Amino acid sequence: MNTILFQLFGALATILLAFTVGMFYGGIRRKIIARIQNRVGPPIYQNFLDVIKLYSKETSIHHGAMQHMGPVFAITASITSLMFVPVLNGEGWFWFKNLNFSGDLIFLVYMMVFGSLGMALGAGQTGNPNSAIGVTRGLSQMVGYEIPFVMSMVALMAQFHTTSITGLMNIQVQENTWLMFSNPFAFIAAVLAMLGMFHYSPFDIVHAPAEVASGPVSEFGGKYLGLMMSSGSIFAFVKLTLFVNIFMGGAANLIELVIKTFALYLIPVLYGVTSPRYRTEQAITYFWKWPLFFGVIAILWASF
Amino acid sequence: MVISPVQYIAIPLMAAFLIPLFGKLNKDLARIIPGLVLLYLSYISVVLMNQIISSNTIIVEIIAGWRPPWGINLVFSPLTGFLASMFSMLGFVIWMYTYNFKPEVDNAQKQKFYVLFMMLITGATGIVLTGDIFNLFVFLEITAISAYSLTAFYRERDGAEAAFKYLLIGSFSSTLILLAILLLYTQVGTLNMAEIALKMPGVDPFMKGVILILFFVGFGIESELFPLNGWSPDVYTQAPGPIGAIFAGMVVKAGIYGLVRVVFTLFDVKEILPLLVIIGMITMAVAEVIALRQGKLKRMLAYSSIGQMGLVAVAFGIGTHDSVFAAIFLMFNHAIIKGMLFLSGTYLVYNSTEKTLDDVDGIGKHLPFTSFLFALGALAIVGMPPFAGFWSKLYLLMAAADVRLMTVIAIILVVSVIEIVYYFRVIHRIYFRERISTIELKIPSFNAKLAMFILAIIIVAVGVYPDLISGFIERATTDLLDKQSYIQSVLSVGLK
Amino acid sequence: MNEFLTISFYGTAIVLMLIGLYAALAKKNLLKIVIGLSIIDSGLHLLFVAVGFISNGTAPIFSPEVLESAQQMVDPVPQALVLTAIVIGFATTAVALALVIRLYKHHNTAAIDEIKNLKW
Amino acid sequence: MNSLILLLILVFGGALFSYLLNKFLPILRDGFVVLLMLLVNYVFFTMDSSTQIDFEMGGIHLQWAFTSAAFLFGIIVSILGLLSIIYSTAYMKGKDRLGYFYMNFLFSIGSMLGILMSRDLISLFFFWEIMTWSSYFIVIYSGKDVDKRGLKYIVFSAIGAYSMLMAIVIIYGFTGSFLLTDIFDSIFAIKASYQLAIAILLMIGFGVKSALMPLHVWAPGAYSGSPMSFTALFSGALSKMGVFGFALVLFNLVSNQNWLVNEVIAWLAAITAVLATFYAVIQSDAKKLLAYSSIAQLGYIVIGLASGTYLGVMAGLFLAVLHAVFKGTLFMAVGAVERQAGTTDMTKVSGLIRKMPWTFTASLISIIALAGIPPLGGFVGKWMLYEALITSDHYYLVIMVFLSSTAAFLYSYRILFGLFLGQEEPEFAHVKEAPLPMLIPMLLLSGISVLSGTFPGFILEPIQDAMVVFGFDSRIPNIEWWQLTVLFNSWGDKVVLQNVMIAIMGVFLIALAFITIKGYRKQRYVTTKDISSSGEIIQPEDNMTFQIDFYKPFERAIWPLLKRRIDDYYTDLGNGLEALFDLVRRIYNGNGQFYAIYVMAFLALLLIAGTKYFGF
Repeated sequence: MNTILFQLFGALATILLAFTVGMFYGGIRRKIIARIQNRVGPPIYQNFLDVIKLYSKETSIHHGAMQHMGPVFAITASITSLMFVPVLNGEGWFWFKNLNFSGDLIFLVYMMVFGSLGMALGAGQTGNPNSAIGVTRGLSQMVGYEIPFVMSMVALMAQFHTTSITGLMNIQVQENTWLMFSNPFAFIAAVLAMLGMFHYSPFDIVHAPAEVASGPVSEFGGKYLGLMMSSGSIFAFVKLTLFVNIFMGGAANLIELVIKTFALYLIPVLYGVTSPRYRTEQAITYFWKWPLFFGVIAILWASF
Repeated sequence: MVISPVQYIAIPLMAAFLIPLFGKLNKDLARIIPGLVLLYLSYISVVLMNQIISSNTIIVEIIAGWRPPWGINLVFSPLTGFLASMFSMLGFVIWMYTYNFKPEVDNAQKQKFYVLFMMLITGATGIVLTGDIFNLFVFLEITAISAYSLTAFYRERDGAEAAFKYLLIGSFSSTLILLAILLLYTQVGTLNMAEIALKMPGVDPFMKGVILILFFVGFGIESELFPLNGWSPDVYTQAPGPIGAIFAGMVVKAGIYGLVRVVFTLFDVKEILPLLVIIGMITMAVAEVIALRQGKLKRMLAYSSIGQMGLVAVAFGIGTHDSVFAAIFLMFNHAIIKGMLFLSGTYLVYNSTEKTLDDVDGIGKHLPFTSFLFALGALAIVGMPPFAGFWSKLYLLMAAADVRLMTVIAIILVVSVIEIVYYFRVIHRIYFRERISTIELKIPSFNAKLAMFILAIIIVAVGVYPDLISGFIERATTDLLDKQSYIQSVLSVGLK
Repeated sequence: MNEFLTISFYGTAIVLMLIGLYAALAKKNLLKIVIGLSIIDSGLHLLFVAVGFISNGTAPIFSPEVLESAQQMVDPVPQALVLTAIVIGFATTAVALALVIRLYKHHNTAAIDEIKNLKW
Repeated sequence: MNSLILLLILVFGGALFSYLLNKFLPILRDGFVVLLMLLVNYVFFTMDSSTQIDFEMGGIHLQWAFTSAAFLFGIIVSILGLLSIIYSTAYMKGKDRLGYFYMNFLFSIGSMLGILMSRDLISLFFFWEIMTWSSYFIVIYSGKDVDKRGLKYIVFSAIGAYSMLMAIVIIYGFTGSFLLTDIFDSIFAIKASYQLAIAILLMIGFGVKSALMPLHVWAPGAYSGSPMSFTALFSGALSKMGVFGFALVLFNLVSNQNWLVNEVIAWLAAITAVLATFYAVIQSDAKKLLAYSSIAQLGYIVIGLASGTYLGVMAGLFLAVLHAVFKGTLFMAVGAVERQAGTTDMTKVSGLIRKMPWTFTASLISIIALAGIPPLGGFVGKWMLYEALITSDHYYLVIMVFLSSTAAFLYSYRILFGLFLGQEEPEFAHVKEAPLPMLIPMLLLSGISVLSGTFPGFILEPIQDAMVVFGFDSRIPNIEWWQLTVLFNSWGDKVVLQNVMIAIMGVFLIALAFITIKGYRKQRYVTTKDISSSGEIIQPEDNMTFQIDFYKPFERAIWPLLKRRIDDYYTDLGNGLEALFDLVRRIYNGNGQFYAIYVMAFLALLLIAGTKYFGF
């Protein structure tokens, strides 16, 4: 009984951490972009305000059960993924232990997809063509970036003969190295793939506000949008933590975690801030050129 | 009445000449007599087969009191007996089918038809049963002449053209065989097949080769081997439907029997066997390929028939016990299955003049029974289980694998794919196209249905339980390959 | 003399067969083809007789006088065969001619290369 | 009586009887076939596992036995058979030639059971051919474009079957036996070159049925063109016979000596999976989409088997079972849409979710299972497959599978969106939910999809038994591969499905409760025309459907891969052959004299050749 309670509280703590960090990162990003574009920009806690506002708004219409469940799927996916990602190294802090011995990297890769598909289904039922267009773009782009990403994952797994995240983290602790140095090509491929994962410019055709009215979420408002935003923030944290865990030696404490994740976060934020966005097929072919090449090299590196 | 193999020849021949006479008495009698004759022949087949199988002997019938090698003799052995029985029984089924076939044909014509029909059966059975090589030639000519005439039976078709082609090639066949017999006679001085076989080792190899080649080409024409088979597609197409069944079931079977008897018993020259395999393969490949591109139903069946004969030739050519077994099984299967295809196919294009495949579109709804049997026959002939054709093909492939003839297996199977394609195409047309042709359909009479149904039952029964027939075929195979016992039992007759 | 006779028998037979063959294979007219076939037959029949022929031989009838000189008897079998063969040849020719008539009525021509309704 | 024979007699006899019944008493037909299948299931599941029968037929020693492998695949056949028959009773209502349909349907079920029971190659081939023609007759049963579809199916089936037959007779030629047990003992004696030939021939034989590229071209047409009730069985069970053959004969028999064969097949299967998925993505007909998806899924299964590791084969077999379950459901669901809405063209039909909620639920579950998303069954199979491939060093194969699975999300979404989501068009306002006999099989099968995600042990248990038949002794690696809800790989990593399920369901239910309870009363349903569109008001007659060229950007990205289709090559080949055959026909030019010349030329040739080659 006690353990279950502990686990529940631990899970809640992790979610809170992820939510907060994710929200702040989002705010910081808005600020950075504003500065680059020579604007003042909103305060970095703006995202919190937005979410609170959204939750407090009343939602008066819906288009059916699937729309109702779409955001739920999204938040389920991000929180569940979070549960299976170790937040800190080793035994870490038991609050953040969660379920990370129950799943492995491949499970996580699939779990992360769950959310986008669920959200896409929700968006689908609204009947808004913009949503559907956004979804097709998002899914197509996903095929592009998942391949180099998985290649780098496979390279790591092959190199160290483990498929579990904790296994990879332990190796880094034991050998006192970061995997981004053990297999640099895998890291490059993964980071390039991450650019696509975040849907930031220039890969932001999915919810290009000017063309498709924010794409998938265009028909969502109020509590739905709030849930989606929360899910997005948690998900950003999940992705960053995962990368830190497997490439950058994990983190011994929260400060280290924040520093490392933030450093990593700057890459997708700053990459191509000023560049025009890629069309979907351009994005796909982008990912299937250099990232793919690095992926292949990474696997070769791993297998010899 | 004493039962003896000579009745196979005497009775139908006599019936052939008596039919016009009885026809004068009562016009139905001319139609009934052949049936009675064939029924009786089937009956004596059962009795005689039973006799030779149970006593494990061969019946050698001496004609006119001269014992072999001087007189003509008939040999009722497991092989010849099996074929003769098959001919009689198939003949009976086909008679049943012809009984009410084309009621509009006038009576005199019908009488002629049955006269020729009886002659054909006499000839084909005679070829198989005789133990004298010249006698074999005579029966071959009886068969051929009646076959020419039957091919041209319908005046309104192009029967005469087909018959003339058949006659032209057939004359070459008979000339070559006659020449071969003559040369053979100069070498061994006898016409009795057993004695020829006995004396054969002493013959000059050059002459032996020439004679064999003459026989090969002569009988090759009758058994539809490529490139000697120019006549056959036309003949199958133009002859009356049931006669097509007889050609497939008897005439060419008798031809290939002659070929095989000469090669295996008389000469026993193993060098010719690869030639038989090669020719068989070419025959099969060419025929099936053409059948694939045929737009006419009967012509397609004809080419398919040629292809099957090629397969039989391949099987004989491999020359092992197993392959000969497969060959005889194939002959049996082809006789009943192709027989049924011709019988049912005839009704599918009964009133059509062109007999194209378009005429069978959607006919399944209108002639369900006939269509069903045709489909069954098509499945059987391409070797689909659980029908008879499956086993013979399987045995052949097994025999070929035993002697490592992988190329042969490959070609047979490739050709089988082609076969499947064109037969299934017809089935598909029968059942799943809309009928657009306005040609009036002919519902088969009851006896025709019964005839087809009997064949279908045999096909399924043999397919589900091949042991039904494989015992006889096994005996026939042993009989064919055991030259010594053939010579001995023929020559020892009457020596007591 | 005897040899010459034998050779001339064989020679004639073979020449006849070749002539017939030529007619059957090269002539376009149906009748000529039938005649060619007949000539082949005749040649073959002659060959049969030639094979059985022994010069100065006697008829193959067993009688007391010839019993001791059975070697000198003409072989009776080919003669018997040739009789049968002639009958068969006759029948074939008859059928052939009947067919030619039918074909001529049907196609209004006797040229074999124009009678090609059935092909492929 | 031996229950094996009883089973076969039951099915085949029942098939004939159902035909006659349809002729004379059509009212009883539906009840009879359902009852018959229930009986078949009863006999099947009560059969003693040691049931075996040896007999001789036509001089060939045959053996049938109820092995654990037969049991595994038999589960698919009998249960899916029963459910699709139940489904048929409603789906086929009002169509003609039902006797014919049910007869061939039952023939295929019977022949599949026969294949599974066969312990010798002749019986295997015997039933294989019955399966081929009976399924062919259903493939051509209805639909448009039947000629081409049927022709493709039968040509490829025939090529496959005869390749198999050739391999069988070669094996027989060397070992002198058709019995699997004998062959396993003596196969090593065969020369290596012949072993390779056998492997290739068997690969073609089983590859055709399991739709391996480049032998797959029959599959899209055959799957999408048959009545959906049969396609459920066709794609679910019949194609698994190829998989069964691969597992039983090819990998077991030949390729354990020959790793190259395994590699080649695995790569072919991987290419199949990727390309078929891409084709599925660009389809606009739901049936075609599922057909291509089936091909891709069969690719995964074959990859698993070809990996040759314990985990890989287990993954393959698990996916085989699962694929039958979810693809069966999906074909049934699409069939339901076809029957209720009249079309499965996704550019026409849309927004059926509110009309057919249960069909949608079944489809949703099956799609999640298909996409391999946790916590449903598909994930279990995918996980095992990936782990097996990674731990056995097939890294690039993993990438191929991943590419295919990721692209599979695209069509997974497409089919749900295309049929059920999106704009609710007024022309489909009349559509009603499918009748119960169609719903029950779908929902039962979806239930299996759900359960197998958390408790795969129930399916892995018979698989483990069956693997002994396929040449894997479970005790030898001495590694625990699974518990009821836990999976392991050979590096000792694991996934605890129970925890996954608890986490997902926990979060899902809490979030759902939250979002539902919050402001529930004040929310109301609005139609899909009532959407934001930059301030313009959309009228009911405005067409806001986005369905045409759904994945155009993706299509443009992968276009170089799809430009030239294998189909085209086959078409060219076919046309070339036809032209050649027509040339051959010219031999018979109709002039009798020519034929006579052929004869004399042949004679002359033989006489000349005779002196040269035959030695006289």
